[in-house]
Amino acid sequence: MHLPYLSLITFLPIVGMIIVLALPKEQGKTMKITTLLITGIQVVLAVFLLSNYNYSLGGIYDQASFQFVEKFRWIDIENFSWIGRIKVDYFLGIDGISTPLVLLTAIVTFIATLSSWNINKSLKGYFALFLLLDTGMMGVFVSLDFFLFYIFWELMLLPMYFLIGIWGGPRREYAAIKFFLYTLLGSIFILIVMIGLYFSTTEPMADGTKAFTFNLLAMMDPNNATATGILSALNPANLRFAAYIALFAGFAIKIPMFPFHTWLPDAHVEAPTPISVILAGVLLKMGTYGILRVSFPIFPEITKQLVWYIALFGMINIIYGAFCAMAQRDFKKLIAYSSVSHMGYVLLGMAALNTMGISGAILQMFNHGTITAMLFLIVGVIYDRAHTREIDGFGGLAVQMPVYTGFVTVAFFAAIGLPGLSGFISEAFVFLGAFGVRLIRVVTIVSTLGIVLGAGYMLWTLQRVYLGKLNEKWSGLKDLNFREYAMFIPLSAIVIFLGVYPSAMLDLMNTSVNSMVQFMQNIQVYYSSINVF
Amino acid sequence: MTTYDIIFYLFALVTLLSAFFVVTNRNIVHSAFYLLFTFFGVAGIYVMLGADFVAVVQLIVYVGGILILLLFGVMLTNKITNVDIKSGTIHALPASIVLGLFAGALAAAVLNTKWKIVASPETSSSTVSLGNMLINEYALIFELLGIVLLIALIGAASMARR
Amino acid sequence: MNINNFISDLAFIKPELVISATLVIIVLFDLIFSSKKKLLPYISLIGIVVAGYFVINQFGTAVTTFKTSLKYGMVVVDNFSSYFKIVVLLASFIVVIFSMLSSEVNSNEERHGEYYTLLFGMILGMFLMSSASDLILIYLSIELLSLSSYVLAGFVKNTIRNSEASLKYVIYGGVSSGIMLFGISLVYGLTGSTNLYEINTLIQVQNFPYITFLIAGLFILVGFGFKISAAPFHFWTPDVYEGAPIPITAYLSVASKAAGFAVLIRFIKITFVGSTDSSGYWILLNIIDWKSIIVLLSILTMTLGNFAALWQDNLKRMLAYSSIAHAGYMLLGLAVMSNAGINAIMVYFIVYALMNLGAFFVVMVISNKIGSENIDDYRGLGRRMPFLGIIFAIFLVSLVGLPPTAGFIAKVMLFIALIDARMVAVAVIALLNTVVSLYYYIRVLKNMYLVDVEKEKPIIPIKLANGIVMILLAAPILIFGIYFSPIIDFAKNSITILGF
Amino acid sequence: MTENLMINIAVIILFLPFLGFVVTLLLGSKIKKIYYFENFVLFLGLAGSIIIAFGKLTSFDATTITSEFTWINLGNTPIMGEIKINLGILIDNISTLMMVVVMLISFLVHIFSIEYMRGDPRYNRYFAYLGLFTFSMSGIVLTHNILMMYIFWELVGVSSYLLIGFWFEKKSAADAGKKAFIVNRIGDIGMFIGILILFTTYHTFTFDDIFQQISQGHLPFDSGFWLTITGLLIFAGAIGKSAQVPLHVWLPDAMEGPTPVSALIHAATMVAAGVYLVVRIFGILTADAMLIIAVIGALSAFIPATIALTQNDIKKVLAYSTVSQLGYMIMALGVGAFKFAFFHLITHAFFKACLFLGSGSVIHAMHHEQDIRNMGGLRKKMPITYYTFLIASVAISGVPLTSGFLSKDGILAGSYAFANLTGHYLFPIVGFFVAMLTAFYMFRLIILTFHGEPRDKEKYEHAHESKFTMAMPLVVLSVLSIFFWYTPNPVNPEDGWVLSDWIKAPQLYTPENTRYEFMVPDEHTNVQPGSEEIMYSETYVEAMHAIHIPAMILSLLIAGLGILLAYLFYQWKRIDVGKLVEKFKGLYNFSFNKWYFDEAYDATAVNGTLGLSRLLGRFDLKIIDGIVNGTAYITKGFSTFIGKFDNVVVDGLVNFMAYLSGFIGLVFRRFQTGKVQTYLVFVLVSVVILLFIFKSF
Amino acid sequence: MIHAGLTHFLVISVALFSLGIYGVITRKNAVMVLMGIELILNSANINFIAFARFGNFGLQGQIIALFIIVLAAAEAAIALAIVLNIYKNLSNINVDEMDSLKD
Repeated sequence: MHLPYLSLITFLPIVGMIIVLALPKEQGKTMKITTLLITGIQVVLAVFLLSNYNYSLGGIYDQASFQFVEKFRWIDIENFSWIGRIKVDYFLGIDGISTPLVLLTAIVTFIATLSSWNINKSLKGYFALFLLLDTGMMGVFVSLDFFLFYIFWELMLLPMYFLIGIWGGPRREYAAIKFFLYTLLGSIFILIVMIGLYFSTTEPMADGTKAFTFNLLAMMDPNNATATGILSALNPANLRFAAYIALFAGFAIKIPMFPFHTWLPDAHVEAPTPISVILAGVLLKMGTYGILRVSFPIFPEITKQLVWYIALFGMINIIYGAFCAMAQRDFKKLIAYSSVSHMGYVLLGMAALNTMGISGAILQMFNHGTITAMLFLIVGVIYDRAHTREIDGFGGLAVQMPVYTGFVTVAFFAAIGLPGLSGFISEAFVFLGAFGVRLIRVVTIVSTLGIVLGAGYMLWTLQRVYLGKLNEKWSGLKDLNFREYAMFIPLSAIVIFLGVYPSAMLDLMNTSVNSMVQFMQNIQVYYSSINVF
Repeated sequence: MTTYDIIFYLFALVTLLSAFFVVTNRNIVHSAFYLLFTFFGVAGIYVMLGADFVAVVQLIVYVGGILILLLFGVMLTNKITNVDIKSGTIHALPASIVLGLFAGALAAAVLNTKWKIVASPETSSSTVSLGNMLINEYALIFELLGIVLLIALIGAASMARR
Repeated sequence: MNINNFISDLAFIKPELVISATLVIIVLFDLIFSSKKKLLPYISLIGIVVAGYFVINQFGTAVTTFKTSLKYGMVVVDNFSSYFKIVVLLASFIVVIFSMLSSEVNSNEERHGEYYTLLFGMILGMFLMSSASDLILIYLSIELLSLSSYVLAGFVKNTIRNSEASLKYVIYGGVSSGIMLFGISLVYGLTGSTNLYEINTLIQVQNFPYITFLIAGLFILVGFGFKISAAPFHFWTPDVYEGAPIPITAYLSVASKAAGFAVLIRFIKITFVGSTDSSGYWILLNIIDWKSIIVLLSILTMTLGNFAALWQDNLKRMLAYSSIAHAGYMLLGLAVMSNAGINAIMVYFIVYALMNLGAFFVVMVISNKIGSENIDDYRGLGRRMPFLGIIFAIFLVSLVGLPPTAGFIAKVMLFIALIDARMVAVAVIALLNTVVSLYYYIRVLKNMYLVDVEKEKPIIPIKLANGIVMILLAAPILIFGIYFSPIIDFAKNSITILGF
Repeated sequence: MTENLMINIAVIILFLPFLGFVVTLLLGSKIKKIYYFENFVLFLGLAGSIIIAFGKLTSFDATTITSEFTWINLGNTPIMGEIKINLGILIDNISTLMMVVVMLISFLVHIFSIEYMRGDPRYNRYFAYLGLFTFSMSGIVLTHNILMMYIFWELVGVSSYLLIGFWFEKKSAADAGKKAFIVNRIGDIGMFIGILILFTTYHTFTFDDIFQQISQGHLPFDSGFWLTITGLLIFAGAIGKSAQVPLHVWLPDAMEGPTPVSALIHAATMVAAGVYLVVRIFGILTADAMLIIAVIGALSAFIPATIALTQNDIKKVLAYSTVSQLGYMIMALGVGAFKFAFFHLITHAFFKACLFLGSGSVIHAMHHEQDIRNMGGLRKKMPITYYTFLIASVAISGVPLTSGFLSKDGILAGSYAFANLTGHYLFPIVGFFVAMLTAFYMFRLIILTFHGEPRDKEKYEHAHESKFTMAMPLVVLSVLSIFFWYTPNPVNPEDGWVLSDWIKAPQLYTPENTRYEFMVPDEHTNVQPGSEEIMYSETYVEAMHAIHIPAMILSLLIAGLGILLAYLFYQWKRIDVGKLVEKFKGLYNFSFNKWYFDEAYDATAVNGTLGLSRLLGRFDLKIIDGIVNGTAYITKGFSTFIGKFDNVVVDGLVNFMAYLSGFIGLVFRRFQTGKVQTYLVFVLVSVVILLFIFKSF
Repeated sequence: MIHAGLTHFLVISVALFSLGIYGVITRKNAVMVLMGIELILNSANINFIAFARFGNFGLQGQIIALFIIVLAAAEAAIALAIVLNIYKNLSNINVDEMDSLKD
């Protein structure tokens, strides 16, 4: 029996939160250091998990091949005669799909903590909420019980609302409530489907009886479907299609997928830098992660039917986001829309449903997490100094801040998928995977426009802000300080390392992705055999 | 038409007419007096239904108690010298329309229902049986009414005292 | 039945007897020791605890007593009624503590005797409501509850809004109970009985004229709807809640609603349900389509409550609408017409009692401090009262129904029941309503935290007692949010309704 | 020399410039003289590449040396089967020759830049970028698979972006860098889709594996048509990188970069990468693809040549000339003159680099004056520059005894032979005409710059011959423009070692029915299994032989005519240029304004894109974010209380929902009048309504 | 004319009920509103007694009527106390003017 590493990594921030809350108000510095320590330990734990990770185990649908599993009965109410037995498991585990994201969360949170150093308003509240948010994010990626997953999923909303709403920009109230309402709307759809699935899945108990379950893995196994469950394929009048749409919409809002994306620019623009970093770096991934972890394996037959639409929305995201980004005058809004565009690649890759596509999608999640974190930090650095984000107000900053501009160049080129940096390989994999599927080939070809559009808006921005003649107004700006180095160097290192040696990440997820693809294929055969299509 | 009927229609007429004036007369004091006739009429109807004890209680409680209370209310809330105590009405028209519908539906339903009618022997005075029931089957309610009255007493006193 | 039976039957209503006795003790104590009014709340608390002891002792019995015929009585003692009595007592206990801390109540110290007497009058009414199985007793207990609450709503009698609230309440309540009584009389006319069990047996064997029965049913529903403030019978709620003293508002919103639900559930379950199938679904007798009526009412109620709450600037009023909305959610549990649905309502009530009382308590503490319930005056309060702000946030989040608070569990249980019954569309409407509700709850937090105030004002200290009460209310919300087996278990075991 | 050793050296020389880049970049701000390290590294690179070339050409003449490692291994995947992505190095004659050219020119440019860039605030950074560029270019040359080609392809794009925009303080420079990168990317999309098709079909990126499968008849989507499309898509990458029409617009703008950079990137190496790419995939081009390639090449040869006639910026003239020459090469590939195309690539690299460096020398001397109308008479001041420039110009004009004559003549002959066999006479006509134009504008340039009287006296006074570090590369390059490096026979290159031994035409892998007839071996062809010779039909070989002499004479005449015209116009002034310009004002303007390409692009593509993005941005704000904002406005007209609304309302779909919710809330509020009797009316009405709803069960 | 039967009594009660509600809704004066409520209660009482009489349900109807009379008295007492309180505060008992609590 190993230590409960996953619980540790998930609930460590809660401990930190309690410490922060217990500290007296004046001890701002201590709070910062506490948070930094906690998130630092998280990174160490994540690396530890990574180093003890067994690359040959697949996970996905098979509990035996999940790793660091912690499972025990959390809620168990027996003899609930009319429903049977209500039980919820505390079930954590990671596989190749979640491990990269756990790592990402740890890293991005750590970096965000560093970038929180400039916050000086009600530190106590800030760091307490920050750490709570951390727990929520980590929890989503490690939980394998739908109920638990949902609790963590919702747990993030409130801290996020306050973090945007209290420490944000001028229109923060509006942005915060918009974020909150939008994402809550998304999650209620998830809730409904969750309950529907609960009633459609039974799991054999130790005593031989069968009980309804929230276990995600059990839901994936069609043998566990009940005969009359509302979302059971065996029930001729099932609502699986509608449920899939609802579930997908719930996750799509988080991604955010066109046309549910309008919360994102507002939230990003108003959020303080570290929160933007987390929002873009981690939160957006939850949507796509949810689709991969929940929608796809539980509804493989409907996924198959809707692949074209998923890819289409991916394409719209890529191109629409890029166009919108190009039209922005606000630096941060531009980056926000670039996230919309980049998340489109993830959707496209997932729609491919083959190894390369899904690997590319997961890799793109990770890479986008690091790259976009850098981009928001870049905006943050400039905003800290100049207190404006109007792109046209800048110019020639490269002369004034050469090192900073160096990192900017790395981040920007990574964002437009330059080979040698991490963004390239994930985009390439997405395209290679998606192009291999006949159905979505045309969509893929149109999507490649994103490559050039991305280069367009990124380089245009680079030029307007950093190149050209230095605006005299900014001749007093200082280059990066030590703390900012500490934020940029690790991220750049990851970006470059994964650009050169993507196998580090791909090997990690490969077995899982393969088993997922295999699983989806097998199960589609199963579903077609019971003639539900 | 029997005497029974004549008396019935008489009481019915008194009840309904006076009730009509209660709710329409602009003078509050007049209304209160019309209410007296209504209560009388209702008591008469009780008698016609063989509920003599209830009729008596009706007279004692309603006329002797409630009506007096209401008159007190009228007097206390108006200057006593003011002979012409008027009270207006509001939204009479919408109320009439709604009530027309309401009462119409109610009356139609009530009239079209086949009620359970069993020919029953004329009962003699029911007072004794009522008393028995009060301390047997309905003892609980009887006791509770005591508490209700206590509450009403305390509540009213609490509200009304200076 | 004779008087001896009556005395033996009294053994089954020990809690009610305790309440009545406490009531009398309070009256007498107030008369005799008029200078020691400070002790009244403690007497009340003792009475509540003792009554609670007897209620818990009763757990497990299932009898019908105070028989009016050979088989059935007016009072039913079963786990279901005990459960609601516990909810009522819980709320009463908290409200008594509220009252001790409320400046509104304390401003009328010379009338504390009446205050607590009437409070016990309400408790007694609610106890009988949860146990009543006879229409006459139902009517009587509702009246008992109402009469006490009319006065309490206007307790601070020299303020205009208190008086207005109580006047509106009494007129509205009088008419509603009058209509209900008329309905009862029609039922009596149709069946010749006022006992719910007997009526049920009659419905099973005879055909009754549908329209008349429907009218009677709807008339009776007016009375129940008035008590649980379900739309479209809710109109009194915002006005009275806003006008009444905060402890009373809180009490009305929780306890009186609980009792109303108890009696409504029992009325429908005993009277109109023929049998319960193996998965806990009720098979309605073919007389009135209660299911559709309740679904309609619940959707209307929650939608109205939530949407109207969007515009409220007065916190009490907002919470009034919110309580209407919650009544709508709970009605959904009834609309499912299954044991699971009732279970959900019961879980919901415990949670609702905690969170709603908590929210009102916070509003009261703030109102004591700053003398306002207006949302605009809450600006920056989060920084001035940091502890209170956090606690308030917990209550509000729980009212929205977000994890990890108990409010979420309550909602989940409700939706579990709904979806098991294939009422997906209704569930979606309810969930969309939840999203709407977020807006106005969060608006409070927005004003407390997000809005910048021009000038930082000093921190307002909170009394220790207030702090303890808040923690005691908030802690279970978080604990049950994470580990909710106990409440569900408790509700599950309490669901036995004597009868079919 | 063993294969392993060669591979090792190749890897080392590939990464040496990268090492130089990293070291110079990181230490640039600390150590002033770090650029020497970069130069030293380049010297090693040059030496290494010569060693490899020597070893390859002497010891392993006919074999191809490859070495690969698995970069990404996805193992045996469920749907796609075995997926392994290998990266590796390919050493054949072509790549070794190319390596030498790249390293040599890069080294010379480094040397040249030491003086040219002295005093620049980002001096070390400049060398670092040069190192990055050299690394990327070497990668393109040495790769054995198309994915790695694409990777380095993009890296070349970035390093050129950095170098073109090196003086980013100048807006035009920053613009030019951006333009270069984006225009290149447009081409790259095509290439990328081509790669997608190849990978989807063959599940590998390695050239050799792909070629083998094609030769076994396994075609993309099982059709020759798609093979054509694939070839053309990949060629699209070359269109971008080699600045072919219609994506040539970036190259003239790229002259904003430092002149040595222009010499390195825009003359010799980066733009040659496109041609190199086509050379690499030549074996899978079908006849249709080749025809289109030839057409694009011809257009690219012709249009810029006409533009170059009227340009006054010394570097722009050279830039258009570059495009034109690259068009030549592409056209040559399109008509099947593979060997001459690659040969021209090499010779052109040397003399064009020489020309650019020469112009750099002039510009340096004239204190960054680039307008030839302000020059003149520099011959006396800068003799070394003049003579090297002259030699290079003669070479580019195709005068005998120069390398340019050898390669160009071959191309013209090839196109002529092609025309004879297929009837496409346009290609030789364009070829000869462009040859004349080339000679004309090159001599126009020389005459205006170096001959005559100085037109800007002041600058002329300050002009001086460049220092040794700048002059030496000029000399080296000009010497390399003379024939004897390539062949002992100044009139027939085929006799030389370059064409007869070093450059081997690749095997064709395309199905025979998709080839030109003359590229299908017939019974006369000497078929040798395993031979690398292109298996042309005998007719083609005969045609080539027949055409050789006439073509040579014709090209000689034509070049002479061009030079003569230039002298008539500008040296002896027998023909008044001004009058001619007046007479053909339309044509002149057309040429002077570069056929209005930029304007057309601005008007269509750039503005279209920006406009579309603005439109979408607005769409996002107005429409998506407020589908019902509009509805809300209508609602406003109806209800009096919506004004209250308006304060709360902003935009957005969410906001619309807020609108709607608020509206519903307001409707509900209306019932809450505060009058208890009204409430009772509502209750009664509700009861009646409920009654009517449920009146039948 | 037929013998006065159940329906006759029911008609009276329905009429009385409607008049009572009419009174409650339309009268401004709070005391008048209370009078309306009394009418409603009376109408229910008539129902109970009439049903018991004609349906032969025994004396239960009369008992209920008795209870209701007592409750009516209690309610009237409390309601009047509240009205008096209002009068003390506002010197006015017009129900339609009591609308300070509203949305």
